[in-house]
Amino acid sequence: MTHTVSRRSFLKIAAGTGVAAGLNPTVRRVALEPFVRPPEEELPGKATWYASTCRQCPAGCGIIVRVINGRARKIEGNPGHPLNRGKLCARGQAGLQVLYNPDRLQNAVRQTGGRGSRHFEPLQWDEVLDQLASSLRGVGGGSEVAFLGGLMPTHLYPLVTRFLEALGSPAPVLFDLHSAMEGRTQSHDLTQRWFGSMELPIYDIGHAEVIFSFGANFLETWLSPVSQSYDYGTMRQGQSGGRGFLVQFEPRLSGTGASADQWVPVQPGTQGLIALGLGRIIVEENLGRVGSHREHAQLYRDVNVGAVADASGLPVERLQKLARIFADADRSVALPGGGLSSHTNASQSMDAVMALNVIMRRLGRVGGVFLPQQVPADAFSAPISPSPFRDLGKLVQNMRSGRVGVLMIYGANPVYELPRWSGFIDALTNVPLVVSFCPFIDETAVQADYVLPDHTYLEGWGYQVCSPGADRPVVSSQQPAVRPLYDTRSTAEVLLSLASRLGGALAQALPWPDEPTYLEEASAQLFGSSIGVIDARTEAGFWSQWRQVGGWWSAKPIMQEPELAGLTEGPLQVPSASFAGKPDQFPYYLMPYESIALSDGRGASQPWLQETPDPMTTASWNTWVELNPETAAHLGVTDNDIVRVVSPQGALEAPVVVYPGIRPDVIAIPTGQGHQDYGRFAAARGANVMDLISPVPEQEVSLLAWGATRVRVEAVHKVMTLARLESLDGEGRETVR
Amino acid sequence: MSDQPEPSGGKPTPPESLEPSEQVRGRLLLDQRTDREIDEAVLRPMFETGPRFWILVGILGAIVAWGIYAWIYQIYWGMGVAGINRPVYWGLYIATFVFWVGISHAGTMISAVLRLLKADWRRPITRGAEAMTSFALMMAGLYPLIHLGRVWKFYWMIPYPNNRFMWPNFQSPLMWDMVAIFTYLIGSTLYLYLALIPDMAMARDHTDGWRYKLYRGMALGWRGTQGEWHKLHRALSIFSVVIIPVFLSVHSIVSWDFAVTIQPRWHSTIFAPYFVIGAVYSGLAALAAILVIVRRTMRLQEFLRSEHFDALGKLVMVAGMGWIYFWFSGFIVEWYGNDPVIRELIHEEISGGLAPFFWLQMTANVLPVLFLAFRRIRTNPAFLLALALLINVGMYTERALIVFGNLERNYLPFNWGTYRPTWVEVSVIAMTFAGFILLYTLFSRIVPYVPVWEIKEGRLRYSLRRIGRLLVPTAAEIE
Amino acid sequence: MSEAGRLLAVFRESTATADAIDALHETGVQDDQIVVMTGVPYPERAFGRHVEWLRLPHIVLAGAAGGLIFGLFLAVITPHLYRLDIGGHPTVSFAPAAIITFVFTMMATIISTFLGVLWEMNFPEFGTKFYHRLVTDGYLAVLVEFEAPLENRVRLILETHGGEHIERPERQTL
Amino acid sequence: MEKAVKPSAKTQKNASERRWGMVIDLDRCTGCQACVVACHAENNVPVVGEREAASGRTMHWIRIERYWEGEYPNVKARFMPVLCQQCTQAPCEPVCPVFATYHTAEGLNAQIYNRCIGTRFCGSACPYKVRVFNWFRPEFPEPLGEQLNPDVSERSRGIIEKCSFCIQRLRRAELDASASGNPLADGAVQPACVQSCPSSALIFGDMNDPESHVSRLALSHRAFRLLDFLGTDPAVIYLKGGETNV
Amino acid sequence: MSSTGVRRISLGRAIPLILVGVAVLVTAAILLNRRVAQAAPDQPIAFNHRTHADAGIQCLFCHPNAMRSDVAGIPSVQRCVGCHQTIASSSARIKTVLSYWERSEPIPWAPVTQMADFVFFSHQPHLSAGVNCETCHGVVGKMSVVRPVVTMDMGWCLDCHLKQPEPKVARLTDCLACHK
Repeated sequence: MTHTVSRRSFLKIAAGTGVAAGLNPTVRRVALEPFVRPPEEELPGKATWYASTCRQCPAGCGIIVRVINGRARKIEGNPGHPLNRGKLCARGQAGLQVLYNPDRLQNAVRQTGGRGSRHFEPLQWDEVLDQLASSLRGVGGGSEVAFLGGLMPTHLYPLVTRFLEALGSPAPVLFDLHSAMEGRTQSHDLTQRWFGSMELPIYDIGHAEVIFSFGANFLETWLSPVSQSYDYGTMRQGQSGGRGFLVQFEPRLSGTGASADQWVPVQPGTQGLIALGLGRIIVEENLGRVGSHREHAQLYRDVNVGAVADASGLPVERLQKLARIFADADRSVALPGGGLSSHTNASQSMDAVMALNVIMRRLGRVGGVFLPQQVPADAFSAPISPSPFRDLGKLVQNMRSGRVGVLMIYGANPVYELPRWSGFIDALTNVPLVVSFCPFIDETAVQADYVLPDHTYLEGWGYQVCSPGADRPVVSSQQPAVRPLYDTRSTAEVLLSLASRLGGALAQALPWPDEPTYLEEASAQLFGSSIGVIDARTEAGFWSQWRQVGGWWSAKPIMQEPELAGLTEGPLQVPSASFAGKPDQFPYYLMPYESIALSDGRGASQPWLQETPDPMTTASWNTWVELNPETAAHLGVTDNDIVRVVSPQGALEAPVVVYPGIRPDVIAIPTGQGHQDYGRFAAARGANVMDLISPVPEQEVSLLAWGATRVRVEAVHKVMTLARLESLDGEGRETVR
Repeated sequence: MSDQPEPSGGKPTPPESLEPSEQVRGRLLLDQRTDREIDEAVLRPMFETGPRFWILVGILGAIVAWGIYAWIYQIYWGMGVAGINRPVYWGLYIATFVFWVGISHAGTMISAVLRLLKADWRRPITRGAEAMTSFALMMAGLYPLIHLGRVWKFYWMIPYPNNRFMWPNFQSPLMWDMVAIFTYLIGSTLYLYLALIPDMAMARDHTDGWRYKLYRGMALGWRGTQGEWHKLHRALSIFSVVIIPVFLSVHSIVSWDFAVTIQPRWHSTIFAPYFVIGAVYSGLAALAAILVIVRRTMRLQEFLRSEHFDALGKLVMVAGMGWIYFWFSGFIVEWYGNDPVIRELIHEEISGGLAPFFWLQMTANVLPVLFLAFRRIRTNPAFLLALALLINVGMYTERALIVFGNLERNYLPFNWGTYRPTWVEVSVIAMTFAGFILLYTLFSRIVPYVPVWEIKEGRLRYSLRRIGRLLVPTAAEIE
Repeated sequence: MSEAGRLLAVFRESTATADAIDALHETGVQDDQIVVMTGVPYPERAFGRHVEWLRLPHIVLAGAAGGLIFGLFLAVITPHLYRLDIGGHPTVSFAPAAIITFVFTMMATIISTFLGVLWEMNFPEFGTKFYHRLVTDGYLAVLVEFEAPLENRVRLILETHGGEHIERPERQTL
Repeated sequence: MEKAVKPSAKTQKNASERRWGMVIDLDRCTGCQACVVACHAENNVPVVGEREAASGRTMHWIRIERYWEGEYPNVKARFMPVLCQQCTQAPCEPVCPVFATYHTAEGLNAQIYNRCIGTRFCGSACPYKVRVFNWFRPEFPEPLGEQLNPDVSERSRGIIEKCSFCIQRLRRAELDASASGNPLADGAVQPACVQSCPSSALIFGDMNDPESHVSRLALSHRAFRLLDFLGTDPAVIYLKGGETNV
Repeated sequence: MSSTGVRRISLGRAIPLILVGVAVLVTAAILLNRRVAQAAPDQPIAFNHRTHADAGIQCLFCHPNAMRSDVAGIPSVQRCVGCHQTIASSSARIKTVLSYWERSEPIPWAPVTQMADFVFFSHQPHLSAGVNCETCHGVVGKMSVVRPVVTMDMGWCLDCHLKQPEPKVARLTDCLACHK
């Protein structure tokens, strides 16, 4: 209890701090309007709630943070927020452990003793910025500044682009594993191809009667899981028209598949084909109550159901049944999920799936497909799409050729997330100056010269344009719930002060004195918008409500009906996906999947998420290899036996989880573990599945086909007890209940 | 007879060739020996402690010390250093606790019950039995403390007026447990001591130095006046009546620790008698083993004779039969009822992970009963020792299986578990075994192991009467 | 009886002892002036003496009653002192109360028996007392107390009945 | 605390008559573990680390049990969140020697942490195995200690703990309600798990109020209670999955 | 053994007496161990409550949160400076206070009364129930150095809770009323 007492006495002091510090300007920003109560002196011992935005994934859920005596104690969903409607996922809850993580960087550091030496010496911000400024002055002519971003907040993106433009450098390259695995880029391209818009489509899961999900784990990590889960709940029990029906097409039974009414274990890479087949059947037999399908006939001109059946391993009858299920429903929708993006035929597969929505005339219909309404202000208009993979390749080439003078890395961890063959690490050696903005020492920061730790999102400013949005345009505002714990500085501030240091075009491009001013200006663009929930008489009032309510959104639901732009004529076809590795050497398909707790590895630093059991395997704290019982028996291994998984690219060892819900020819490995750095909870734990991923056959395909690798599995005759919540004891286990 | 070390011990001579008087005198110690000789025969081994004795004491002491270290280690770091987990919240600690309480049951069984029944063969072995009871209970009494998560809060279980206004929950079997065991410990110890007073006086009159001081203190000034004898007798007979219900209740209550829960296979009405009979079984066996060893090490062959082992063996056999009967009647009901969880539990025992323990338990508890049916085996110390130890191994395994074996399965298969004891548990348990032996050894060197006055009383009560060619003993009704 | 005389004789055999005691009675020595010490429990009637009446049973009963009351207090009263509902059980229910009362009754009975008998025997009583070590070796010691003039007759009686080491008893520290 | 209330017979009655209960709609539950982390955050539940977790010593107050049905390819997985069922006839309560666990007037199965002496008897008696034990000192490497909720005490080693229906929230809500004078509205107070559940599979409320959401859902034909045959009379009611709600 | 042997005062007879004695002692000890006040903690500035109280300042002026919050709270530096910018600003102590203010640093006051971590306590209901500060904190206005006057143990809390009107007692004596 002594620990506790000390904590409490500290709080008393902290309480004093809050008030005493109420003078100096930097903190004025932190003397915040509470979420519920009118602005007044914060009561020691009474909780105050601050509205902000979750940054654990790009969805941008609204959160409220419970603050007592200047310390954040709990994160909850913002009940007023139209996206997550008061709900929050596991990762969102764990945000506190990003803020209070014991392994956070406490100030700006320079890596003395060379990259990878892990010798960091603290620096004063001024000297860092000066040094950085001087090296930026050197940029130009032959060399350029490159900016690699991951999950980049929408408020930061414009600053960065302006910054780079002013420096005459190419636009930032956005890559992070999470976006890659949920197929964000492909989804953007998809809407581009079909509806000529860069927005992400909104699938009205909540009101759908039948949902065909092609590799879309929309209850776990895909796009906006919380709002989708909320709608799922409505779809199940909330509808007057009875209970919705969900069919999941994927080689491995995901958590979403577990919630589905039917799981169709498809051959990897054939989901698109199946979609084609279903479409063909629907058109051919003119199923459904949507009138004639004649106009769509040409879409499926050269589709042969029999061939589809052979390729996908689904009998024609099954296909016909499914087609009926889909077509006979009044409100059916097909989701082109992230699973599709893992294969070389991603775009075509997604087209095929979207085509199902088109032929069933589900565009802009309740329980169908929508496009989000634009936020009526250009600051918030253009959604950010992660760059195609080839841009990353180009960046790597530039780095290797020495064109990149300064590389800035924000919100991405390429060293960990990119497969070896991408050559990112060796290319780094040719970059004179590498700067990371990571609040932690992650694998990339270890390869950087400077680490300028950003605030964690509970200490920082910002906003996020939710994309895919809810049933209405949403901008979710982010404000500090607590004063920064350490001497960190937000990347935006860094860019701004760099700009003022360098002066000239840059200073004009980024004129704002500090980040909040920038945001205040941006938000002001929405002031006076007729459709918004906020009605304020003054801009100041708007600004404060913007933070109290947690952002801006329209009072009533507004969504666009997508209009078909192209692709409606001309036959669809899905080439068969190609895989790296010869089937005779590498008999199994490798299926990496995104861990619901650790997502692409960002969660690994948070003990709560580490201890959270995986919903399907109930395993935690490590990496595992999922094998179909048949496969396991064939390999002579069982639960907790360690196996060696070998791909043309590399190998890893991990314990087996015998998993009934996976095709015998597929093995699945979750992402998120296998960090070398990134703090005590993440480092030296499990293995990184990305080490196995092979280069996609066609290099020009604009995606990382993370599911296009074949592997072989060898027993190594070692055993480890994988930490599983579920008990493995007793033969009678399944029968007893 | 003292020149012939083992008068008629291991190898009984066939009755027809037997010279009646000798045989009978021998059994009833009626042979012509002065009381002094008897005194000395009893006292001598107490004084002669060779190096081997001290080596033994040293080893036992070391084990105890290590065990205490392990216990402190556990208190400091938390129960986690033991192998228990969820759902197996109770492990070997509780099992050993039950085992020790079981062992303690032989003492009163022998002294009280047989005293009431006036079974005269009991006389030489009562004290050994009672001492065993007390020491076993002391060891058992440690376990409620050892397995406590916050042992420093133990006093919250003691009913006393306090400023929290809180009293313990007397509906909790653990409270019944605590008071019952405490009662039994007090009872058996006082009982032991009361019967000890005259012999302390005897020892007092034969010794000097620190022993004299000790015995003088413990004799409380006993002179052996008739009034003293009279009162002592009365007190002892009251004791032996009172302590029997206590000794029955104690193990029933221990069994209810388990039976009152709704854990499958624990929630059983037969547990109380099943535990009691098991306790008597293991206790008597333990007593037999101890007697064999003591008889050998302390050269008490002339007091602890084959006929004692014969009688004891019979008792053990009967108890064993009882145990088998109760185990079976419990088992058949559970097996027939075919409740899924119980089915799984039984399957787990008979052919699952616990099978080795289960079969060890069955063989170790059933086989001895068969062997003990033969007088030759009963009366052969070596055999008897082996069987007795086997029985106790069996009974210990049985306790263990009942405690953690059943906890490993429950109604929600998701939460089944397995249990592996750690070095801490093993050390602490070893501590109690070593501690028991240590206490017992020291006791046997300080206190006359054979209750001399009872033997003398026996000699007083008995005379020989000739019936035809036979000399038969006749008991005089002197009380 | 300030000028009282005392003699202690040691006998080998019980019958002789009995005779001697009878003879002493005839000479007018009160029964309570004779103490017989033995290393073996002889019934008092063996020497034709009246059996002492014991308070022990009453003490035991009293103890038992006390234990019963204490047990009842714990099992029936204390739950009401801070009433807490547990698992839908009544505050006081028969079975647990029965167990607690029973155990405490037993505990009290046992303790009171022990204390009672000590009290009856007036134990522990250290210090010096008339005693003879031969008692332990199976002899029967008879300690007689009498008015001084009777001394010779008493001595005679003891001798005639085969008493040995007849002498004025010396106190021994016990 | 109630002393503070402006005397109002109404709140008194409500308080005594209230019976907190939870409904878990298995058809909505997606097994996403949001409730688990929410509970950790709200109740200062310690994290035990890989080694302890591997030996069955995780301390989740609410866990999501996953049961397989059938064989590949017709295999189904069912999720079932299990937390303390707050039994009316709780088997864990009478066995505690020191009254560390008992039943409140509002039907909560209360656990008083610092009264617990760690006999683990309740753990053995609980058929749902929802009681967890502090095997070691909980560790919160600084500044992780800052995340702890001051309304919930930090448990030391050797203590049993379990779901409390977020008693600190209920208490707080009642205090505020009574301070402001108007009674608690249905759904106004929720445990952390219920509050976070993205698919609204968990619903919390007063079972004795026939109008409350929970008591209306409890009437559903899909309703069942876990291990009902044991007669523990839980306050947690499950709604069977895979069926339409009528 | 009527008349022989020496009659000496014997333990046997003493035992009941001893038992009674022990019982008495135990209860006495239990009753006595309550209500032991602790010493005053060292404060960074020798703050004198009496002078402030004599100046007619109410408790709630500096500890206003007691009415609204769980904790009465230690007044902010602002609160001190509010008056002391003008009043007695010359004295050495006040100077130290002001120096904290200039450094905009909190004054590390040592809390005098600490509730144990396992206790849920809120000032607000107690005050609105009409309990006044002195009941628990003693007559602070008469202390120049504040020290805790009662050991706040469970018995002490219950004493008061049990005295409340009948309908409330049940809830006030519920463990969860105070334990968290």
